[in-house]
Amino acid sequence: MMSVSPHSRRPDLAGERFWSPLLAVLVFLLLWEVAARLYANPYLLPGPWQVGLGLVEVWRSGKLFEHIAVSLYRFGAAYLLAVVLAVPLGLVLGWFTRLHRALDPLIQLLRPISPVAWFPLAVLWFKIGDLPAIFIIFIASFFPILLSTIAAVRNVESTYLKVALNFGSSKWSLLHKVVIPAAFPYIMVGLHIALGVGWIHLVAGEMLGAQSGLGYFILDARNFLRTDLVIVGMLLVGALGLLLDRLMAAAEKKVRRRWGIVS
Amino acid sequence: MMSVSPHSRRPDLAGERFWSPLLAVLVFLLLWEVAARLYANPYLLPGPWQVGLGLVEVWRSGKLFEHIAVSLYRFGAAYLLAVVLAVPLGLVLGWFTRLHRALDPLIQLLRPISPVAWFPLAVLWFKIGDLPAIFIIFIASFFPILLSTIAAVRNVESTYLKVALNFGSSKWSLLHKVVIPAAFPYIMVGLHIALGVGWIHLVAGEMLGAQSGLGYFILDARNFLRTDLVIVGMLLVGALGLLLDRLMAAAEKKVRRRWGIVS
Amino acid sequence: GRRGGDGRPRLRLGYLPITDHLLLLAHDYYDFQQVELVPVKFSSWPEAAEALRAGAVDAAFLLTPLGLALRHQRTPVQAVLLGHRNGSVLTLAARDDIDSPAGLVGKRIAIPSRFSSHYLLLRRLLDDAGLPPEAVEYIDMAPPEMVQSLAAGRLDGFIVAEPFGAQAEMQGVGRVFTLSKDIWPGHICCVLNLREPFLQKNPEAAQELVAGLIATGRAIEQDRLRAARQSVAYLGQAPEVIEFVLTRPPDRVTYHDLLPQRADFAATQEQMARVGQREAAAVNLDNYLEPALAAAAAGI
Amino acid sequence: MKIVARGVGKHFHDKRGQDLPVLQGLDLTVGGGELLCLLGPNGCGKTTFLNLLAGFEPPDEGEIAIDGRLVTGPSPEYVMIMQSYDLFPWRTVLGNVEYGLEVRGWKREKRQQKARELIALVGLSGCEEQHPRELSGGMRQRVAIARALAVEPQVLFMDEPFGALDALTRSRMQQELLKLWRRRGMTIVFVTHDIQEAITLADRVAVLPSAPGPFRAVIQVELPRPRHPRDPAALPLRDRLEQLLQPT
Amino acid sequence: MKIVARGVGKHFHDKRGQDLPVLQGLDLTVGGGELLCLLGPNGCGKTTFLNLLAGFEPPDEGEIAIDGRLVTGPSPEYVMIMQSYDLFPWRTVLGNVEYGLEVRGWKREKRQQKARELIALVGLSGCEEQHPRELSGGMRQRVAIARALAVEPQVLFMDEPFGALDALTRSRMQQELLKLWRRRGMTIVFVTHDIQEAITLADRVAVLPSAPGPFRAVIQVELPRPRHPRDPAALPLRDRLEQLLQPT
Ligand SMILES: Nc1ncnc2c1ncn2[C@@H]1O[C@H](COP(=O)(O)OP(=O)(O)OP(=O)(O)O)[C@@H](O)[C@H]1O
Ligand SMILES: Nc1ncnc2c1ncn2[C@@H]1O[C@H](COP(=O)(O)OP(=O)(O)OP(=O)(O)O)[C@@H](O)[C@H]1O
Ligand SMILES: [Mg+2]
Ligand SMILES: [Mg+2]
Repeated sequence: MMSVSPHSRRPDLAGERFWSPLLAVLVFLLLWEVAARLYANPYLLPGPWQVGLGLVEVWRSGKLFEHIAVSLYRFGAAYLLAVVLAVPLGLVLGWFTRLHRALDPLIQLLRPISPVAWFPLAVLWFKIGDLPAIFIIFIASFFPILLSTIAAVRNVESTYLKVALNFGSSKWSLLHKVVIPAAFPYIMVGLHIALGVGWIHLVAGEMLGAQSGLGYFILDARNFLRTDLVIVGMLLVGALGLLLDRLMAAAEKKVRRRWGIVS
Repeated sequence: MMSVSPHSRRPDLAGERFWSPLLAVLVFLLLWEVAARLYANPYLLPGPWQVGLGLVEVWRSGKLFEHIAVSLYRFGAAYLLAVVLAVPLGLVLGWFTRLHRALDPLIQLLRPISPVAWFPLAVLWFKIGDLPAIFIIFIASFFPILLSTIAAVRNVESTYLKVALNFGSSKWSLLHKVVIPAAFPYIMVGLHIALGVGWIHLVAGEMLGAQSGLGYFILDARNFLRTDLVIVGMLLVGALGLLLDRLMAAAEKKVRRRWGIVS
Repeated sequence: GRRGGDGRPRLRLGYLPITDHLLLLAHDYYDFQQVELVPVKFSSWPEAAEALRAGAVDAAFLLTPLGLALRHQRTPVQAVLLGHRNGSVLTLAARDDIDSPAGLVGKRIAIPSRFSSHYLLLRRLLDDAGLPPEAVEYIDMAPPEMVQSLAAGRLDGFIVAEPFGAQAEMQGVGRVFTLSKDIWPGHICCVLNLREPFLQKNPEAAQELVAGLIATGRAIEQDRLRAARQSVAYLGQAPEVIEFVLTRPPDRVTYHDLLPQRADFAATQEQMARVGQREAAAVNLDNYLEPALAAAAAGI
Repeated sequence: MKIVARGVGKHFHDKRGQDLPVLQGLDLTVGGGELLCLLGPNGCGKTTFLNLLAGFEPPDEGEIAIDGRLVTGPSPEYVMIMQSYDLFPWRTVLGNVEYGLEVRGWKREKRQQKARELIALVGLSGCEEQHPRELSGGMRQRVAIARALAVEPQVLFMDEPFGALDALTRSRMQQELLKLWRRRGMTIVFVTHDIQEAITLADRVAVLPSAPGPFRAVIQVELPRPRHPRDPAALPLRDRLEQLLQPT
Repeated sequence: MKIVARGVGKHFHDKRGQDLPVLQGLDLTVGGGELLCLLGPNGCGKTTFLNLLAGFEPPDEGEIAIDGRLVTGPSPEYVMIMQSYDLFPWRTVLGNVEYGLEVRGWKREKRQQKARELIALVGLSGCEEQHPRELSGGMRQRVAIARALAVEPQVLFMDEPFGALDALTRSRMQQELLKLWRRRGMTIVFVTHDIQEAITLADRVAVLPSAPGPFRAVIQVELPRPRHPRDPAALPLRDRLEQLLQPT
């Protein structure tokens, strides 16, 4: 329950932070193993046990860290680029309603374009390897950040703007002293969603001639029909996604606290 | 500029709603044509003119409407399913903090899994054709809606909850009379983002043995190296995405007005 | 294996829009009485293989290594017919003037995957030329992007199923370095894998399918131009491109001699083992190969 | 209903985690059907105290009982009118006033009739279909009052409820409140900064100290009702209260 | 600075698009350095009128000039203290009070010193590092006052600025306001519901009617300063104003 109703003076038990997620994960693994056994053929639906063996196999091959490092680098570069471009653009478009109205149809037209459809252009513009992957992930993260930043800015309470304008804020100071802090919690949600959406496109991005990375690893496993390794790849992607998400949440919390917004 | 500062009594000119977006699109087309001519080889980067010819070709083939109808059906089914499942789940998880804490790692683990990685399971469970496509699009839309609903609920001002509890609201009435309306604008942003993210996955979804649909059309064109037709497909996907977006925005506006929130 | 509307068993046949799978023209060329053939087009190999494994299609043309892998994974499939022989090309950028395998050293060559006939072919080419495997840089890439990458100068060459090589040639960005038939004469590539449950339940249907495909192969070879024209409905490629593949030279790809023979598969397995793919190479061919249908149809 | 607070204390924590005591050692009994006014300087903890009484927050020390039962959370029997009104922005005036009745499962027609009555009582007839953002500050405050009164609570906590009202409306609302109070026998705890208002309304006036500690005084108002704002008999009480509000 | 309003009118639109006139035909001149109090019943349009004067919204009829220049938007020369305080929740008390100076490009040290002075003036020393949500209602209101005074505006619009203050703080703030006003020669338009307060502060008192129309009266307060709340000489004025506030 949320903070308001019945009095809860319970200390924040370790159970909540640690044991209950663990339990949830274990229940999930159990259901999965049962489902896998029902299907009988471990190639059709490998269970967690078999996937574990697959992980050991990959681990032994020694290339795992290279894949992870390369993917993190590509994702990091793409995501940062998306943040650095989409947040300011979102602020501008959220702010200048008329400009937004002019550009919105174009944005909405480009936004739903699948990364697959970008492939021809990606190979045209970028050398094989890192760059097309970065481009594809960038495209995927860019639009959710842009949209939520625009929405966040447009939802800023107008009284805050009133006050700021009254004190003679310049446009610039208005933006970074009022609009950004006020919109912050919702921009954060967008960054959060984009983190997932961008990370999803790792696999697509690493289809364009990359010879390493988790996406390549998954594609390769798929080409070899090694569904267990595909799932190993998925889970690694998932686990790293989870890690990134937690880092993000920690950063968010810190800023929220400085902002005086208790979440 | 937003509504507050300098007095603007200007009537809402048709220019803003119609001409300026058109201008933006024209400028975009122009830049594209120029870029295409610079690359010279029309196989690599066909210009808008060539793409237009491609569109005419597809139109003449007579199958265009079937592709569009099939894709809209698949997308509609998947998106509605995602909304119907993710919004309630998001409300529940936003509300029951402890449950959320338990399940969050699992969600974050599953969230970044690429549709490509779901393929083996999608084929296993749903065979080929409509269902796996619906499943893939569903998965893609589900998580953004879920995440933004959770965030929206957690950001509901606690004073509203206080008031409602004070009047003896049952949990259920609290939810649908207070939490949902208060969270609504931000849930809407999530629905909006998910619309785009889901629609992007049309192409991926239609990789699994679908024999029609815009995604299939794009993949097929890609296999024929008909980049012009790929772009025709992209633009059709984009245009329909734009249309869906506008319908969504209209619905949003209507509800917002009923909610007394002027946007 | 469900029944069609007219009581004939329905057979969903997975394929890709490449010339290697042109036998699918049987749907047009042959009047099936015992089986209702439903072609299902896929856009890449793994999807077709996964669909066959999950039983979402009853049969599929798959690369030899993929069929072996499915069998290794205890998927109940059998190889009942070859899809074709030969039919791939090592295409190099038109701007290069490499004329011997030695010139390939250090080049970036794209392959569809390490688990493909094309990789095996390329490795054989290097072997035969006395070059080490790492002489070239292998780039795993989806075939549609290969032509573009070659044109944009990101690749030096690629080896993949037709018509991608032909496309590069026709666009003037690539040229034939060698046809696969010259690397490994008469090599096998795509194989028709049929699910055993279907075969057991509908032996007549399977027999007629194989007969129809063999007859179609003959018909294609008799009139390659007609086949190119008719292919549009199934492959969707421009007929000029298919015509190019089928006629320059005519034996670039062949559709006769399709009996799945042990020696061909064993040779492929041997090559797989040599490049380190031991698991699929270990499949027992006695159970996997089912040449009886093709033999019966050809009257052997 | 009788309200009993025994040894109540509350502290907040600042960002460095340090304890900030706000209330300490408060003992108070409000009799059933009594109207008690709570006075005290800004920041002395009046709102905090009401929050404890209404069950929005638990006290850190001591305990609070209403009608003999320990308060452990909010209840529709004791309704609070908050200092910041907190109307639901997505509901019209009518919708806001209806809210409490809706929650109790009243039929649409019946609850709308009742809501209209209360809207009339606070002088807002004609504004039923407006949304809060279309109202002036004083009008919003009156909507919040109507919303609370609509459910006819047994106990009413009012946090500076008339602070934004104009003089005339204020005195009319005071009279209406007294009428309702007498008719329904409610128990009311009423926070105000207006000594005059406390004297006009209260059975007793409790004064909170500026620094955490027990009530500075709880004074019986002996004047007969109806009371007049400029009644000279009230002057000594007024002076007394003014003095009690001086910092020690 | 002199404020001139000529024939000012304003209407809102309800959801059906119908015209709701709120202000009509208002003429008013506030002399440079004058302190004018604005009285009127709830919902008569006081806040709306201040919004027009401060340039937050354009009038639908008539025009407003300050210091001879037409008002076309907000300006840091005329600062408004809003009825709803509107502190920035993401800034501390110090940060909020600093804001206006920051915008003007003051150096950190200088502006913090100034901000601390004003925080002391409104009696909130020690709360510098708290965030608005940690403050009581009256404390928030005082932060808003400090924030506005910090920039030493030439014109000050105050919308019920002392409404949530306790009696003592209120009269202290009134005195401080008068001191500052005299020292700086500001022009002040001050909205209040407290007739007493209007009499204590104002050079002139303007009374808005409850239905849209011209001012019911603009009355000169002839009493010498310092004025005392219970000064019997103020009684006739008080009665007069009370009468003007009765609905017609
Ligand atoms: N969430 C909080 N965190 C920290 N301190 C708080 C919090 N809420 C209130 N306080 C502090 O508690 C004290 C009492 O606040 P409260 O709102 O109860 O005062 P009040 O008597 O209602 O004042 P007012 O007359 O201004 O409404 C104040 O000093 C305030 O700063
Ligand atoms: N955005 C709006 N849309 C429609 N009507 C509005 C809007 N804002 C204010 N009004 C109406 O305008 C009138 C004047 O409002 P205003 O806030 O100026 O009153 P006020 O004199 O400040 O009252 P108070 O003393 O309660 O603060 C009210 O009747 C109100 O309902
Ligand atoms: Mg208070
Ligand atoms: Mg007002």
